[in-house]
Amino acid sequence: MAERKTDIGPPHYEQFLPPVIKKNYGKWKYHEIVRPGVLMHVAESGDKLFSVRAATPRLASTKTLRMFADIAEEYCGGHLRWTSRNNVEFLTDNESNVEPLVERLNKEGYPVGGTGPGITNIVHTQGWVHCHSAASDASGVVKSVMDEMFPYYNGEKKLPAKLRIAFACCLNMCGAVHCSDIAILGVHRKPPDVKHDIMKAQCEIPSTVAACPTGAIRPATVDGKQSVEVIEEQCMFCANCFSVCPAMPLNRPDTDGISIWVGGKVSQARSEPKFSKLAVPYIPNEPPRWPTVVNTVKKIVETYAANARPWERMGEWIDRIGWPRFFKLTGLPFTKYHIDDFTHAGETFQRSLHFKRA
Amino acid sequence: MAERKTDIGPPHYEQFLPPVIKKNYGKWKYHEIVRPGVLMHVAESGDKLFSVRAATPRLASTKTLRMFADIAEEYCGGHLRWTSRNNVEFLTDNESNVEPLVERLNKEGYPVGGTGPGITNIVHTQGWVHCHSAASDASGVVKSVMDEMFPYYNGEKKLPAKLRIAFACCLNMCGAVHCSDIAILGVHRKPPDVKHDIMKAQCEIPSTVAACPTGAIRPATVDGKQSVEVIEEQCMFCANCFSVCPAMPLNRPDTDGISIWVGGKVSQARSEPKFSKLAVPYIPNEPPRWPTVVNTVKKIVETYAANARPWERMGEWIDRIGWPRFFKLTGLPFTKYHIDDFTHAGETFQRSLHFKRA
Amino acid sequence: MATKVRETPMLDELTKGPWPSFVREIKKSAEDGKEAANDLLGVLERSYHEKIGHWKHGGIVGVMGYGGGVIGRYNDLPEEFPHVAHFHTLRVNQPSGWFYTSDILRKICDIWDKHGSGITNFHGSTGDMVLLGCRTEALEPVFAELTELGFDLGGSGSDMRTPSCCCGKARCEWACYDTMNACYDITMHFQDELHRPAFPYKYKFKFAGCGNDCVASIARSDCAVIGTWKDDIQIDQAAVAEYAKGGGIDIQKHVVERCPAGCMSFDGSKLEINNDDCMKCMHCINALPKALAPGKERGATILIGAKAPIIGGALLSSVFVPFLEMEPPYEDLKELTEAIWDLWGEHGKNRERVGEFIQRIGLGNFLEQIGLEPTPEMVVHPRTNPYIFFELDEEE
Amino acid sequence: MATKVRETPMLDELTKGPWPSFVREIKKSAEDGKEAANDLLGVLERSYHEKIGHWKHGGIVGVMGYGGGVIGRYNDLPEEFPHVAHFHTLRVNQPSGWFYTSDILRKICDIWDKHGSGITNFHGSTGDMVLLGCRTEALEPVFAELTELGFDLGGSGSDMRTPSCCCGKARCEWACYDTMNACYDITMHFQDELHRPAFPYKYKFKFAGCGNDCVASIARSDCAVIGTWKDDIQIDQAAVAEYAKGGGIDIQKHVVERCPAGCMSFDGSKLEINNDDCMKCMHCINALPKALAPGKERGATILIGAKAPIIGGALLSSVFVPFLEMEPPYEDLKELTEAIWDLWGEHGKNRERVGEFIQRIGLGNFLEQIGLEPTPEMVVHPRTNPYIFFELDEEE
Ligand code: SRM
Ligand code: SRM
Ligand code: SRM
Ligand code: SRM
Ligand code: SF4
Ligand code: SF4
Ligand code: SF4
Ligand code: SF4
Ligand code: SF4
Ligand code: SF4
Ligand code: SF4
Ligand code: SF4
Repeated sequence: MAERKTDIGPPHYEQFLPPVIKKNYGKWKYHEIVRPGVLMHVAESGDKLFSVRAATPRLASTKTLRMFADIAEEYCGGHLRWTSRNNVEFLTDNESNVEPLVERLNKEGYPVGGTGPGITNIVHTQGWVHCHSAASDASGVVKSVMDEMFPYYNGEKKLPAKLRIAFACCLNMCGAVHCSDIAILGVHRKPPDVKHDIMKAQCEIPSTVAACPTGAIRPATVDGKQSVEVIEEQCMFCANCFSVCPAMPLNRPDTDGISIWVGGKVSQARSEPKFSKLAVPYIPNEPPRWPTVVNTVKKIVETYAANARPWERMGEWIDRIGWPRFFKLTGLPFTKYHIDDFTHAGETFQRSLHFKRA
Repeated sequence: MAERKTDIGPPHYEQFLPPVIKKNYGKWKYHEIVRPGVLMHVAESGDKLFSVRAATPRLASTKTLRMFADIAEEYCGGHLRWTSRNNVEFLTDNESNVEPLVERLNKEGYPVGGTGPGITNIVHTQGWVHCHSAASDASGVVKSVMDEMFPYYNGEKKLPAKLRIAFACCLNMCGAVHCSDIAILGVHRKPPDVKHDIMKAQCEIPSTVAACPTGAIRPATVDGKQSVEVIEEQCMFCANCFSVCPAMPLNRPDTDGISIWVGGKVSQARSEPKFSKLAVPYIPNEPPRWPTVVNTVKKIVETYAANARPWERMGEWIDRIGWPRFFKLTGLPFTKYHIDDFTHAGETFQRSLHFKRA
Repeated sequence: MATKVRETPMLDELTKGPWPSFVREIKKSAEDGKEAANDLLGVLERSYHEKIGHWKHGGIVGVMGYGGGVIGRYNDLPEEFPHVAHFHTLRVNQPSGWFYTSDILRKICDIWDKHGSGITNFHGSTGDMVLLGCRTEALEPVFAELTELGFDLGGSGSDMRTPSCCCGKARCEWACYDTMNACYDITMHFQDELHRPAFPYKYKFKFAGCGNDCVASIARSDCAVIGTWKDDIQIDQAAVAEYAKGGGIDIQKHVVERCPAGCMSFDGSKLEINNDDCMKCMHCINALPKALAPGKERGATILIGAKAPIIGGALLSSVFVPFLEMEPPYEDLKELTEAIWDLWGEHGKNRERVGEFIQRIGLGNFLEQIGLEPTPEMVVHPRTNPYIFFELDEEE
Repeated sequence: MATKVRETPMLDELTKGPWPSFVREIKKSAEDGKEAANDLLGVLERSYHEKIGHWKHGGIVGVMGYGGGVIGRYNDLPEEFPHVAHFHTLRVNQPSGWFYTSDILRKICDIWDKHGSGITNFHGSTGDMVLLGCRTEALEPVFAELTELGFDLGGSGSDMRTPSCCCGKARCEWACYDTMNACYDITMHFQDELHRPAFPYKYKFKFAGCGNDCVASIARSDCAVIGTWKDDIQIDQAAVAEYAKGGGIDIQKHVVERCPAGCMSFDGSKLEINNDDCMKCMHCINALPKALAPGKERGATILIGAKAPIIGGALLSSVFVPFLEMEPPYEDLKELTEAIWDLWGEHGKNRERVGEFIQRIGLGNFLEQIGLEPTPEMVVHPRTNPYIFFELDEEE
């Protein structure tokens, strides 16, 4: 096995950088968004780099990747990259290539956009395409929402600031939705259906018991088999037990669905990073186009667009107007589910008179 | 027992109100602080009420109370009240009585002051005068601090805003010091000294065990007696066990002492009510005049006086400049004790880059 | 007058300086012939030398038929200081707003001089008039004479504690409801709960006429009733202009820019407020008392749950009723209170304050059980964690 | 090419509309003759009808000598959809900043077309290039060909996860350190920790060049390295004037008044910043990119502990080192990392993220044990509760 290579790590990035970047590495002076989806970075040397950003569904066939390779070769000396939100960017120092590149990408169905104050690609997860834990599909919801939000992607419509949407199909939150302007999150609503038959063989009982944040699981002997039981009133459907033990599935067609969260951000810009907060506890799964989710997101985005000030992220806007008014303006109902009841719940109670009129 | 009166409640307040108050009850228009310690309230009717506020040590002998009664009679038709911070106020509608009243009170050693932006009386507790739980004396510390702070009481020196000092002699915090601009708090630093002999007779073991916030107490049999033991590493000296069980005293001459907390407030004015935060974890008891406590308070007050803006309470000032600079300006050391490690500790970690230079 | 007042060299240090001295007070009573006061000086001087108190954990003493109002206290050096061997305090329910007359004050002194140490606290931290130090035998006579005079005991133990209030409408132009009346009414209405501990733990009421909260209610009472208003702040623009001319205050800098809601503007003469955004913090009104006043539709916000740190950490009260009209006989407040007491009384653990109880069972559940609708005013923000206890409809 | 692509009426609804369609992507691969892609369409269409997924809890599969990098996945309808009976993903460590060339991209496609489903994720949420769906037998050949090409697997399980970074100095004028280099260096240095799970749980690194945090590091990485500066913001006043004239932005309203520190002032032409108060939030620089730039003494703030909600609730990372120079070979960061791993590795519970571990043992204790001095920058404010675990000196 002398020839088996291991632990070589990723290739060094330098070999993939276009010459204009190698030359001006660390010496960029400023940038402009020359048109929606097109960034121009200007170096101290005066050199210019154009980045043309195009949408992808993240899930890409090799055919598409090969097509991107062709396009990069045609316009960019073979240089392209992906962004942290799964857009693809074509990189060229040749300004005259920008126009045809944009046209080509739009024509191929990977439209250009996603820069500046608007909505860029949705960070998301596997859903029914690959994960065992999913309470909803991921890609289908994302596609449905982005079709509706499209004018905010391609620059047709503007927003007061960047608006980041994220999707995760279960509470594990692989899409790390917890700090998004709008988070769409798959939720289960029934306790695990314990498979006593396979429990002993497939799971460690102590670690299954330990996995439960609320202590809802206890060891039990069922029909003579060593297994566990779930105290249903103590279960809040997090699926952490299922993560460690396949014998505790939570997925259920009729009660799984989607929750919507708003007002998170990660940048340090102006206000501190914020968690997203619950806006809608539950919407049923409505494949293939999830109309209620789409319309709810739309309603929230439009309310924000109409009311926020320039540079004000969703969470900053809500902080300014207050949650009573957010619920009033969006028409979303406030319920007991909105009130935190986990460990630090008390820290979210309004312990002052500092609330504004709805 | 027909004549034994019970449940009659307090006397109705109306019988104690001066005529000018009865007449203008609920119809006051505005007020002015006509001189330090003297409030003038003007009613819609044009009537004026003068309140002359004087210091008391709260602990009052009947002799003093009788003297106050005499003074009230002399200048105020017999009308006086106490404030929520244990000052006494003499109430008159006769402006010409104000001057002599002030003189008289100052002469008797109950100086006039405590209004407006400055330091008023210290809210405090029993200490060695009456309580079994005290880690320090109360009245002695209060007296020592107020002697030093006196110019801020009688108006000689001004502060940017009101500055409330409170003292409590143990973590029960009967002075409710937890929301004070400066809180002085008695602390124990050794675990309870379990009196196994009297345990069984004087305490309920289960409720003693349950009293411990950190679960440091467990039932144990010691020398054949049913008692409890304390896991010392888990004890943070709160004395809650002692509150429910006399067999667990914590008081110790050499290790008891005082901690200092800053930046709390209760009013809604401008910023929300705030808890006080730890400034100095421990200062030994130094009777009779507690010089280190006094000097530390003085240093904090003077730093605040020199740096805060008008209307800015201690906590608002610190919020503006940041804790790194507070520690730098006051020269107080920041230690691991300052970092919370109780239930909601994580909520106090700096989860952003939003900190200012020291 | 006969006994020699003890020598207290250490304590004497505390008779120096401008602030009135508690040592002087105790000495006054000792000089007045109060042996208990004299022994107290002795104990205290000793504590000052030894850096430790000499009081024992309280015993159960009280007056007949009452479960609270007296704190039992014994000294651990009874041979040396026999006159403070018993040294109990009585908590006497103060009049609303701590108003007295010379006459009534003297009568109280008469009682205390006759039976007690001559030492008092005006007042205790909860608000009671505290009569500090007497023997067990003195309790009943003191009580009898006090009730004769029209006074009654306050609370202690796991009962409703003595409510207290700011002076409110008696003197303050900002009182948004009648704090003194509400305090009196609630106290009278709940006499049984005040005198006979039957709760899981103590329950305190405090009444503040406005957000300045001059009785620290939000920090120190299980139920804080804080005055507020619903409509717009009243502005007298002429008086604003007066302030602007006067130069005593920089309206732009010290009022407009300090408004936490950022909802004010000032053009040099006219002050404008966007009242939709106002958070009723009182700052602008505090700063310009002659020009601004709370609105005309007044009432209070009801907040529940404050407490000192023991056991789960200190809490401030939190909003339960964003706006309540506070008119006598305060039926809504009484009903709310009873609903809270019923639930907490049944399910609260021993020594669990209502604020801790609410956190344990969840505010949402608590509201449901006492029949209050959840509203967004009750939270700073909705939950951030996705751990929702969904309750499914039957058919689901 | 021979097989007929399945009919998927429900999924076909998702080929409509302007946004690129993942269904189109799967179909492209199916049309390309990938049986797995075709079966995936079938499974998914069924899920869309039934509203439930058809994937089983993962099994342990992988490549020899590695403990991570592959997520095992089996279908629960293997008879019906045999080509996705096994459907494992490989996580391939992406190049820093996700830069590729056409050439390398095609070679990756060649490998995946040969052995896998032809379906990928560019990229996974952690940053990896994800090759989505292959049989167990394919894993070793894919791995061999990838390493031949110069690629290696990323992390999964309880190991260091694949670090990622923003494009930083490659393109961005605001990068305060070389994110791509740091990401590469750390990845290479900790290859063993990346490939062989030996921690209590996963540990993620993310490198962002400035506070804009374009890789969401503060929310999504156990160790977030966020660029910042120590000295003053660089101002080009001529460019400020240019902006003021241009009228594209109202500097007073949108810059000065939005500064969270309130430390800027603008007189219509000159912009002043009180840098002592500046909180490095980046807003003013974002708003006026031609006029302002981070200072010259650059480095990073190191924050520890972010994670998703399971189990104790989501966390953001918190400040550990307020300012660290980030020069290769990044010795300080490596030492800090090893100290953290040692302590957490020894005392962390199974499936306890480092952020939860720190909360459990206390940040003060944690710092003490890894040898870092506590500083006030690490907290929003000092503790409010008086529950201090005092440690007395011997003599006390
Ligand atoms: C390409 C990318 C980094 C990469 O290495 O991949 C990137 C690139 C830039 N970001 Fe970003 N950001 C990128 C993800 C992010 C993220 C991460 C995320 O969304 O998950 C954030 C944090 C978002 C959040 O707070 O929730 C992010 C928050 C920012 C901000 C702060 C915005 C704010 O006001 O909060 C700026 C500054 C600005 O836009 O004013 C910024 C600014 C920029 C600039 C202008 C930086 C520069 O000078 O080159 C770049 C173009 C911005 C644009 O597209 O409008 N970038 N940027 C990422 C593009 C994602 C995409 O495809 O759309
Ligand atoms: C007499 C008293 C109420 C009573 O019924 O006893 C009272 C009376 C007044 N308070 Fe107060 N406050 C009284 C305790 C309090 C307390 C409670 C406490 O300190 O424990 C507070 C909350 C303090 C805190 O936040 O920690 C309090 C916070 C205020 C404020 C808000 C100050 C701020 O900027 O935060 C104002 C408004 C102001 O001063 O601008 C205020 C204003 C007033 C006014 C001006 C109200 C009025 O128009 O009559 C009164 C005279 C103020 C002065 O002395 O400067 N009063 N005031 C209390 C006097 C205590 C004393 O002897 O010094
Ligand atoms: C007398 C007084 C202090 C004073 O000098 O003013 C006092 C004295 C005692 N308090 Fe208190 N508390 C007094 C107001 C308070 C306050 C302040 C307030 O009411 O605004 C608090 C904080 C607010 C709160 O309720 O949380 C307070 C929080 C406590 C606690 C902690 C309760 C908690 O839930 O955290 C205890 C411990 C207990 O109840 O076992 C306590 C227990 C005690 C005991 C009974 C000690 C004990 O465990 O037996 C003290 C008797 C001392 C003595 O020997 O006289 N005392 N106590 C105050 C009552 C006088 C009055 O009726 O007016
Ligand atoms: C593939 C990916 C989602 C995606 O579509 O992009 C993913 C997929 C899975 N994640 Fe994840 N996680 C992925 C990024 C994340 C992220 C985001 C990030 O890294 O920025 C998070 C949130 C951040 C964090 O680490 O806290 C995340 C938080 C989790 C968790 C919860 C961990 C926690 O401490 O709360 C689990 C549960 C677990 O570890 O048992 C989890 C578990 C899983 C498992 C392995 C499910 C399981 O329990 O076996 C998923 C396999 C799905 C599948 O069938 O392919 N995944 N996971 C992401 C990895 C791709 C890559 O390597 O680039
Ligand atoms: S969020 Fe949940 S369901 Fe979705 S990929 Fe992650 S673990 Fe799987
Ligand atoms: S789903 Fe979560 S809360 Fe419910 S039993 Fe499983 S681990 Fe516990
Ligand atoms: S604070 Fe503690 S020591 Fe002081 S009076 Fe209250 S219970 Fe007693
Ligand atoms: S002092 Fe507090 S922490 Fe220590 S044993 Fe007693 S109750 Fe527990
Ligand atoms: S709380 Fe308000 S109403 Fe009551 S005295 Fe203070 S300022 Fe006046
Ligand atoms: S009361 Fe407070 S929030 Fe309302 S306008 Fe005045 S200063 Fe602003
Ligand atoms: S994080 Fe900062 S340095 Fe990195 S790309 Fe974003 S703006 Fe540029
Ligand atoms: S970086 Fe942020 S805090 Fe600093 S001056 Fe600019 S806007 Fe203000």
